[in-house]
Amino acid sequence: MHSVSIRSLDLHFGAVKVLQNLDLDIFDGEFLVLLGSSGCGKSTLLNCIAGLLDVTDGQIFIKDKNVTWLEPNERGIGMVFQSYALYPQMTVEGNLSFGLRNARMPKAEIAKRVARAAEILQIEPLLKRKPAALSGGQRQRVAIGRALVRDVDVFLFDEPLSNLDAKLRADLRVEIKRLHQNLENTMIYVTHDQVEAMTLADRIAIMKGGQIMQLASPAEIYNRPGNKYVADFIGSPSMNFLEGMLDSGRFTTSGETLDTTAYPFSGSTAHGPATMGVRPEHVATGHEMQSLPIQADVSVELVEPMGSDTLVWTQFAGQTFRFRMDGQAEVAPGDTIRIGIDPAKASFFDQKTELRL
Amino acid sequence: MTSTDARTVEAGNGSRPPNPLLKNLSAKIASVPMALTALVIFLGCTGWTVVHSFTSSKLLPKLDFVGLDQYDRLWSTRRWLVSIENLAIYGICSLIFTLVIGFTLAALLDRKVRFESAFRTIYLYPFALSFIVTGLVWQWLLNPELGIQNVVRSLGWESFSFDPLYNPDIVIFGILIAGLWQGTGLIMVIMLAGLRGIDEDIWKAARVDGIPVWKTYVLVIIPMMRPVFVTALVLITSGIVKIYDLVVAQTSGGPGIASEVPAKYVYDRMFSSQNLGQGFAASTMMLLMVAIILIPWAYLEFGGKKRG
Amino acid sequence: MADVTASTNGNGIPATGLVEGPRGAKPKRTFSRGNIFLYGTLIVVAVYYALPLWVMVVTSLKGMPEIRMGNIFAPPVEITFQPWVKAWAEACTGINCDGLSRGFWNSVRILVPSVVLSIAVASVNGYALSNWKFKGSEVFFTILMLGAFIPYQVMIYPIVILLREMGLYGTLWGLVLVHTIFGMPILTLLFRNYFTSIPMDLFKAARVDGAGFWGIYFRVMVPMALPIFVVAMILQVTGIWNDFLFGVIYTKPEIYPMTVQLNNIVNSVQGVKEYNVNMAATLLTGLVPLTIYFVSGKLFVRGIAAGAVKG
Amino acid sequence: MKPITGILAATALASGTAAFATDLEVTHWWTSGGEAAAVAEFAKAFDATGNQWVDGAIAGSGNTARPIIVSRILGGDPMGATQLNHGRQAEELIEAGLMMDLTEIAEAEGWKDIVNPSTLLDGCTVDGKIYCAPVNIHSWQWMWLSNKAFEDAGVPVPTNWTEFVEAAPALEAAGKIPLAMGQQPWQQGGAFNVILTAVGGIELIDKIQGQKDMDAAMGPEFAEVWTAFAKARDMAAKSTVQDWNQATNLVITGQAGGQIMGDWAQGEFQVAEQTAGEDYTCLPGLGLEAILDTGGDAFYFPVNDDPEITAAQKELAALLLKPEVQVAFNSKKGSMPVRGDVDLGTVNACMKKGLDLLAAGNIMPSREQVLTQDTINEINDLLTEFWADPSYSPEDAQKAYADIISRAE
Repeated sequence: MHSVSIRSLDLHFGAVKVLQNLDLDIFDGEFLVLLGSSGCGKSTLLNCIAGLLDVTDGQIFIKDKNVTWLEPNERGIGMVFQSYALYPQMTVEGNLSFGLRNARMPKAEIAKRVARAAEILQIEPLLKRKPAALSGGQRQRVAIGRALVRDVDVFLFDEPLSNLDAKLRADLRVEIKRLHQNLENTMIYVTHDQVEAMTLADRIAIMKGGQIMQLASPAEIYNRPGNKYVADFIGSPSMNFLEGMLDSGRFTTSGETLDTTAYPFSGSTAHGPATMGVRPEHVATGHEMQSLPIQADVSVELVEPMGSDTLVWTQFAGQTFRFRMDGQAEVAPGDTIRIGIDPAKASFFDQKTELRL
Repeated sequence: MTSTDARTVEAGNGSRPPNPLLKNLSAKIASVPMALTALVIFLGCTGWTVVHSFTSSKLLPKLDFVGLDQYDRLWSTRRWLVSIENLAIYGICSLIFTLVIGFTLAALLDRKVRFESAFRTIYLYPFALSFIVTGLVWQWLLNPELGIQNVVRSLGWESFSFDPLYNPDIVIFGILIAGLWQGTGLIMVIMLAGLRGIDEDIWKAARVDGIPVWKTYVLVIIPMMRPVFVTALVLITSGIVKIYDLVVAQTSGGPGIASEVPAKYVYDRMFSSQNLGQGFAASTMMLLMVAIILIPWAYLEFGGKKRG
Repeated sequence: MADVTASTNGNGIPATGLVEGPRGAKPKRTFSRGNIFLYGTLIVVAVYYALPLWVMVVTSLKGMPEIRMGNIFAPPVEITFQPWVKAWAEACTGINCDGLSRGFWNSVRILVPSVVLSIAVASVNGYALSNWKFKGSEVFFTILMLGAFIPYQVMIYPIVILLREMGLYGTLWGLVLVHTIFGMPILTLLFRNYFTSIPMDLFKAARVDGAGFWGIYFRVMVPMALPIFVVAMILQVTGIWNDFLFGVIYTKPEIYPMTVQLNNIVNSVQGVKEYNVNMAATLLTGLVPLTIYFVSGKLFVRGIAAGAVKG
Repeated sequence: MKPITGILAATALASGTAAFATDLEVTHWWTSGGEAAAVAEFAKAFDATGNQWVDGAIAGSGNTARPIIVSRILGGDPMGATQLNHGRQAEELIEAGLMMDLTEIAEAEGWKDIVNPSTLLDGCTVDGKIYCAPVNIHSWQWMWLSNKAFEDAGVPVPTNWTEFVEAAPALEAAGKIPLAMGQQPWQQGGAFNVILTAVGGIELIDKIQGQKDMDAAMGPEFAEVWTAFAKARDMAAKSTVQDWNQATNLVITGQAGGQIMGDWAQGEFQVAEQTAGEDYTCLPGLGLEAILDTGGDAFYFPVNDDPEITAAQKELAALLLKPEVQVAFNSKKGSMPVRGDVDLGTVNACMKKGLDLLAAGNIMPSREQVLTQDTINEINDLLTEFWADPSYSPEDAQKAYADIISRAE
């Protein structure tokens, strides 16, 4: 059963087409992350679901009910914003109960719900305070609580952690995940941070130019990116790309010819110009390398030690190539290292369509 | 995915887009006063006046068109020409002096002086006073038998003469003195805010480079304050065209017609001479003047932004 | 002038009239040439600005004989409050000799509804323009902004006709309406800019919480905009109190505001000009805005500057 | 001023018992000392009828007050009655049907027979109907001289303009301002008309202003008038006061030799308790052309829907011309009554001169009757500019004047 369904959604701002013919089905209880760089339309899509933007064409269903033209509060959603959006002149309690008071809910019921939300989020001691007297993390909890008290099926998160510092962000991320596990309701979460996306999502929808590039589980997206954009977007440091020709199990790039027989091509045969993508962490050195079908000697140009591991910059087949080594490895510019690549873990894309081969 | 049709059926009012006219209905209702003001007053009344400036309306407005007759008469009337000349002199001087004095005072105050707030308070308080009050005060101060001239003479300098309000050649400067007294404080405050908004590092960089303070102001700070100057400029000019109360209180246009201004011409023709057509023609010319000042500015401001 | 910034004595203790913090190694004299020039200029200019107020105050406290004899800058030899009493309660416009007090109360009666109404309308406008844009709203706004630059003279007569048709001509409410209309461009801009600066998320959150147009305005926006309301209030109080043109055109003698009455009292002479009474009357008229200015200094500056600074 | 308020208050109490006590707002611009005292007479008489006079004095000259009055009538908020100079000022208002037709009352009261000169009523008549009630006759054609000033200067008090001009150097030598003049345009405008009448003669003024004869306007006779006015400008160079009564005050106190001003200036002399012939001397027509222009004030009654107010308006209109009211008002105002059959009692020497001229029929129409306010204002602007700028030559000014006349309606 679908919790949220979006049917051929279009949104235009004048001549600018922000969303184009977009379809998306979100399952009940699913945690879906909309991921993309700024301007890709992910927040716009979320705002459409919330009813904060009027769509140009298409339909939106929440719990099988067509809500395309309903007011935000009639849709059965709760929303958490990047800037917290707490009402500064109201206490935490006031903030939590504002929506319920607008809905003219009996006082007792309001009190019950506020108490429950405060308990879940452990913000009971803060109830009488004003937002100005709260820390960033506390404010975001209150903002989540505001969605919680509404007792709705769908939670919408609009980059809720972007304004927090790195440590808090990691903490709150875990909390949101725990919340999802406990509440089991549908959550749609917009972010540009791939770590958040990978850690939280059941499925990730990667967006670009108002369209969904790939909708899949985090593992699938990481391991089998559907196109070059997704491959480039996911992973840090990002994937190495080698331009070349693919011809009957061989990939030729700048004089090097690589054996690709181990790669599971989706089509029967793949010929023609292609791009090979290799994640820096999938490049092996040392004895692991020896069993791999592709091997080469590269000269180290630059070393970036990052503690847990070290990023090494080299040239491979005349193109910039990075790979990851153990943090304890001792390498210096000028060293020559022999590397190995497993074609099974690599990705191949058609140079023209940029789709996965 | 399974049964879109069924969904549509049970969806109810959410599936149909509301009438676009009724959308944001409260907002539209709430905007009625604004819309009425914009359309009826600013567009309607202005258009009405412009149309009637081509008629021979006397005491009562009537649509008896006489072409450009009113404008002919307007531009052959001494008093109007004097008014325009006065406005030009007052305008240019007021613009230059207000900017220079305003900026200089702001720059001086920005040198981290002691009692800054006391100085600022003194410089700005005249702005709280109306033009009527300003005009009356300066009428007395510039009165030769009572004011500054009298005081200086009583100190022994018998030949001292300072009676701008009684000399047709310089009366407009007498009004300028009062106008500057009233208005420079505001420009100073705006300039001061502009100066405070400039990054301290600019000053540090200039000092490291060994640029003298005055040169830093001229070459670095003033160019950086362009938006502030534009604001000040628009503010001063729109005030200049409206000048009326000050003249009424200070000189009533005298001596003779030496300190008449366009706004007063309009008022007198409309209400005292009972020649509405003439008043409308004069006010239409005022509108044209504003447009001449405003259009290049708007072009620079907004045309520039689009390019950028 | 460079001397002025780097003025501190060697041990880092700020010298008289100087800045704190070490700025240079070289000790500076307190009365450096630059300093004398700086403070000299500031004080001379301050005298120019302060003098008229001083003259008004001292003259209003003198008797007529003293004014005729002495110089206008000298403090009164014998202080008398009679001119103030006369200006307030006895000065004549025509055969009505109840002084400025009538004008004062008229001004108050004009001021209160004008300020309330103009701010109410403009704040709703600003709110609608920043959060509830609809087709055409920007067009209205643009016209409104252009309207701020149209000389009043162009519109005064047609407004006479409009007010007549509405039966409001010569009434207090007619003038209130005029003040509301002409205060609208700047106030709307002020509020629009302020409401635009409030994060859009807050507005969205309130909508998700089920608040409508008025609900969000009254329960979310207004409480957040209190500072800007104060600023707008200062702007309007000073502006309306000091108005002369509209007061003279759209009202009749019984409800003339104080500025118009002041001009009448001062410029209609019966016998000798009583300068002390006139000065007292002038001061009385300036008292309300001056009080606001001296009491709420910073906010006043903000208000005036906000009215000045465009979007 | 206090007593007036007192009277008003007292009558307000008294009128509480009257059957039809209607408040009637009356606007006027009589605000100087003598004028205000005269208005109080109207108020007293009207209040005695059981109605109540609500005073709507508007400070300043007619030029300030008139727009307010007119725009209130146009603005749909008419007063009960209002002062206006009869003449062309109200023409359009009457044509627009905004003024009450007083013909009925005029006939009942027999105004046609009693109003003298009858031209006064002509000024109120449009299409055979009477729309205003003239209340007094005011003439601009006066010059007021300070006997003390001439005594101080050691010259005899002049008997006409020519002598006055000759005496000017002596006055100046004695530290006096020969001619007092306020700085408001209407004062120069009025004074010029007086000089035009006196120096140019009655025919010239009729040709120029009445017939708009361009030859006369450009002719040598008119040039002489301008020379005389330029002379007046020189004599008044040191007079820097603004208001007419301040200028009159200069004459009263002997600081100035004389002033060209309408007969309302007489009120100021009375307030200052000066005696005509003893302390001051008056010269009608500048002693050259003994004639009076019969301008003056009239009351108009804007149309009102309220029948009670209409009744009160009619009552007031009739009252204004009653003999006793005319006497009381005009004595205080220093103006002449509009009916020849009343006796002001002991009138001073100046008033006597005026009444004699009136009785002899030496009269001419006032500027307000001949020219529109628009033209008058334009002329005033020209004259005040000429007055304030000594370098403005009489020749140029004559041309500018002729120009305005050529455009006048």
